[in-house]
Amino acid sequence: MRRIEDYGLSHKEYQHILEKLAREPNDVEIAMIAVMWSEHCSYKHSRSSLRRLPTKGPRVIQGPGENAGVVDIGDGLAVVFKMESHNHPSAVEPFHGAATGVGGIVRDVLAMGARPIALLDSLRFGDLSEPRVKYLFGGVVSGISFYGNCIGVPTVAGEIYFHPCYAQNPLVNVMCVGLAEQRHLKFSKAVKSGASLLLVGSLTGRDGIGGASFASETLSEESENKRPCVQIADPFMEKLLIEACVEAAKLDTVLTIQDLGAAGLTSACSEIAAKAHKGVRIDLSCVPVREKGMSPGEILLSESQERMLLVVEKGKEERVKSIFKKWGLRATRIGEVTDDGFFTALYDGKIVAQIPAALLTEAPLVQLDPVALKPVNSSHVEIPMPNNLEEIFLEILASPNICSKRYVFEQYDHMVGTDTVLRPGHDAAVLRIKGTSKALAVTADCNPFYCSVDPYVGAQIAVCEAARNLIVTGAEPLALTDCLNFGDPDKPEVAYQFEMTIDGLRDAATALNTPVVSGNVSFYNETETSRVHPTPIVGMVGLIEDASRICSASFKNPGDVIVLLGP
Amino acid sequence: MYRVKVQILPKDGVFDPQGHTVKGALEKLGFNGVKEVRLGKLIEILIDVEDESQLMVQTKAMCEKLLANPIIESYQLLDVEEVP
Amino acid sequence: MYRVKVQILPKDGVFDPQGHTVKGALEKLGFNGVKEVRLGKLIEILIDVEDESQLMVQTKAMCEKLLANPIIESYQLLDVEEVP
Amino acid sequence: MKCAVVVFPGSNCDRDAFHVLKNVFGLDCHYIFHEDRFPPDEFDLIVLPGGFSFGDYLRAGAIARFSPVMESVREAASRGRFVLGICNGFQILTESRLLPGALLRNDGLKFVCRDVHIKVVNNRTPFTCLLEDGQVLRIPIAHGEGRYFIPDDQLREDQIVFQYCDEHGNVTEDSNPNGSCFNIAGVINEKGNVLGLMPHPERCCEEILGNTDGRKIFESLLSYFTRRHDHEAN
Ligand SMILES: Nc1ncnc2c1ncn2[C@@H]1O[C@H](COP(=O)(O)OP(=O)(O)O)[C@@H](O)[C@H]1O
Repeated sequence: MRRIEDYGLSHKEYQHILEKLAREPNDVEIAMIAVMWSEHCSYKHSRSSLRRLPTKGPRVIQGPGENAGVVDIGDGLAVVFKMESHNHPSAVEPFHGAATGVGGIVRDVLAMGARPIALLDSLRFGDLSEPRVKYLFGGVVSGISFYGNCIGVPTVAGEIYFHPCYAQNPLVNVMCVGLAEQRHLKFSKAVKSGASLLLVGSLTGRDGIGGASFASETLSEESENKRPCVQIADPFMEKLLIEACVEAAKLDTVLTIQDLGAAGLTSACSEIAAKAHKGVRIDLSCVPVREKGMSPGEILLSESQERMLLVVEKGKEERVKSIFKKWGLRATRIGEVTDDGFFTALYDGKIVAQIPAALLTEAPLVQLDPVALKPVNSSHVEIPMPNNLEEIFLEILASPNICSKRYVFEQYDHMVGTDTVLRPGHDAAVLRIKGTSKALAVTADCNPFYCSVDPYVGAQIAVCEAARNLIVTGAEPLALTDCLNFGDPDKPEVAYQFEMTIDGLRDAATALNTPVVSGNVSFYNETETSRVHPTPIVGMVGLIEDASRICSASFKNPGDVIVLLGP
Repeated sequence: MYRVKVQILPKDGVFDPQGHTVKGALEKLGFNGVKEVRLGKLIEILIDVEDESQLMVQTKAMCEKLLANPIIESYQLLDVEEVP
Repeated sequence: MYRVKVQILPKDGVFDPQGHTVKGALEKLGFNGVKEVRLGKLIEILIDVEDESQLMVQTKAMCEKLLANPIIESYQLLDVEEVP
Repeated sequence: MKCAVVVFPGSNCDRDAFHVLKNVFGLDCHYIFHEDRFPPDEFDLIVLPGGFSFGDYLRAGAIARFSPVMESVREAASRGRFVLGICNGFQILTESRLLPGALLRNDGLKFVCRDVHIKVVNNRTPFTCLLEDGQVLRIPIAHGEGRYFIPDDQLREDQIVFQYCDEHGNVTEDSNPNGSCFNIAGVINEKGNVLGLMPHPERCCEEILGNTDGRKIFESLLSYFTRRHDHEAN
């Protein structure tokens, strides 16, 4: 047997498992628990801090806790959105790493019963003059372009920032926005005992086994050898999944939808069960596999992309299956919801794992141990008046951080869907909503330089910048999602940056009345020699009630008065 | 001068959605015997080197440095032909 | 069962920007002898047919129907291997 | 004018084309799934929309060409119904040999999404009859494989309908976004009822999107159709 540490579990955690299980876990069970208790799946370092964020508001239909946040925009419609990172996979294989990142966040929005209508990407790289950085940058942008364009979801906005701290730790954060009729929204709580679990989409292969634990480690030479972790993106399959899921979500007999991301079936099934206070019983022999000879553990933990799990009322499977068949997709009944609270997996008629679902989803929390950093005195910086202003002006304009990002966003189809009223190049992108008079404004922002100087204020600035970018289009900011990118949380200074960032987000979001409805945390963005600046990307969505009054950024007429607002 | 052909294919175990889709299309067209299709690149290089051993060294280096992505692809020399 | 490899290359006269770019990149990396690079597809097919003549007929048909577009591409069988 | 928009697996501008035909022009519009067939005279206009049919795997349009619906499209085209292929639809039409030539990877090797200018070089087609020869339209493109290629002598000059140009109508190398030969952006079949073009007219038919140049192509077709219809009725 492998040792406990090989699974990334601490002895304390193992004791906890023994206590709850009242027996030794078998090999399959311990592997399942280990992956579910990885930072990536369990949020064990961040969960208690995240509770400080404001998550409620009159328009909030669903805050954090489901696949994506949901906000009421009137007319029986809801906007669904979330942001997620795919930093580690992109550092190893930038093209497919970034592409599969797009796929994952799209499926999160899809799982709520929404049609994905827009993507945003926030990217961080090192200095572009380094060949490796250039390779990562090129690969990530073409990966996003490849995937987003093919699935027909426009990539309408984003941001890019270059700084040496990201040289070995590029950040690839993608946000997806979806639109749903409220009556078609899907929530885990709707799950009933006896309902069937249908696995849909791609075949299950050996790819990506252990990806979640990989994302929960510091990058090293060894990561380069984590070959099986690299997954190949199949956007064509995803496009079919989108159409089939959007159609299936209209059926009341589809009780809930869950995407298969990190930790694959293990995570999807245990989350459905735990959130609904139910159990699940699945037969792994039914799972259609891509490779011969896959073990039960491999099937349970495979992170093969482009798969979803649907919970369907018992006896109503055929109608759902026919939708998937129409789109050329498999839909296989692999088990059912039970009353016993256990995650039970069978293979060849034998039980191979049986664990309380809640044990899988509730890893023991890890206490952060923050140590305050010495504040940077930024109030008295003397900046001498240069005498070559013109030169400096041109230099600033030419710097990769300031220059036009056309090179990037012209590789993204930002118009498909024919809703993009304000395209990339504006402060926020604006999408009209066909059949209504409304429009949505979306943006993603963060200035990591401010955050490195003062994480508390920097986080507030990110929220305010996002809100300003929405307001100038004529939108009312509704709510936000975030993706918090940090180093190793066991390092006291990182823990401090994280805690201060949460406080900053809390205070700004509260003040602006923009609750946090979803988000993602990415730790371990560091190597032995470098660590990223605290980088809390804020994605925000705003509502424009009257789409005929959208305001674009350009100057309109000669003679118009220019006013500078602000302190 | 030599003309050398290099094949680049997805590594064993790496999913190949293109190949998968092409297989489906061939089956629909009635090619029933098709068991698997894998899609990769073929790179034909015309190169001026002294001799075949130099050729091998250089081609290998090109594959490892640029032509193949070692994380997901494997490469193979297919064919060498001396040309005037 | 056979494993057959098909090469598909851009026809002469069809500009191959990818090959062109790869050549440039190889030169930048110091591979000075590179005179020309052409980039095409390699398709590896595992197929169950009775004998080699059947294999040839089928492979040719696959290429002409689907795998290659005769306006821009030429195809060639590269390699046949019988597998158990 | 009764219209159909074909939906292939991976089409992603099908809903956009449908929206324009139905909601902007108020036409009777239907979706046709790739596995379905239809009677040859059922529709007056059949649109093959943009997107990535079958993922654009192997070659753009190569697999979609064999969809059952394409037999009906071919039949309808041979009977003079209008067929409009936009972007991926254009690629499918060339792969099907309903239009001459082929579309290759952009010479810049990147996907390009932006507005371009195109010039009408043949206004004696049903799709351009309300436009002037030389008239410049601003229309978005969004493609990775739009480089039009045609072997010498395989295209009559009047089959070229649109050419990429600058905003003043000059056909220059700089205004060619993908390396197409002769800056070709759109071609028509010899009979004059099947048009393929890489730019997306359906993306610029509404004021709110800031550009209505695309309307002129649909309006031309409508007007041609109505005139022909009236003519036949008399
Ligand atoms: N990675 C990206 N993807 C899509 N759009 C981007 C990306 N980076 C920047 N943009 C777009 O380019 C424009 C300018 O971006 P940025 O330089 O960050 O502007 P600002 O600093 O004024 O917010 C914005 O409209 C933004 O949405």
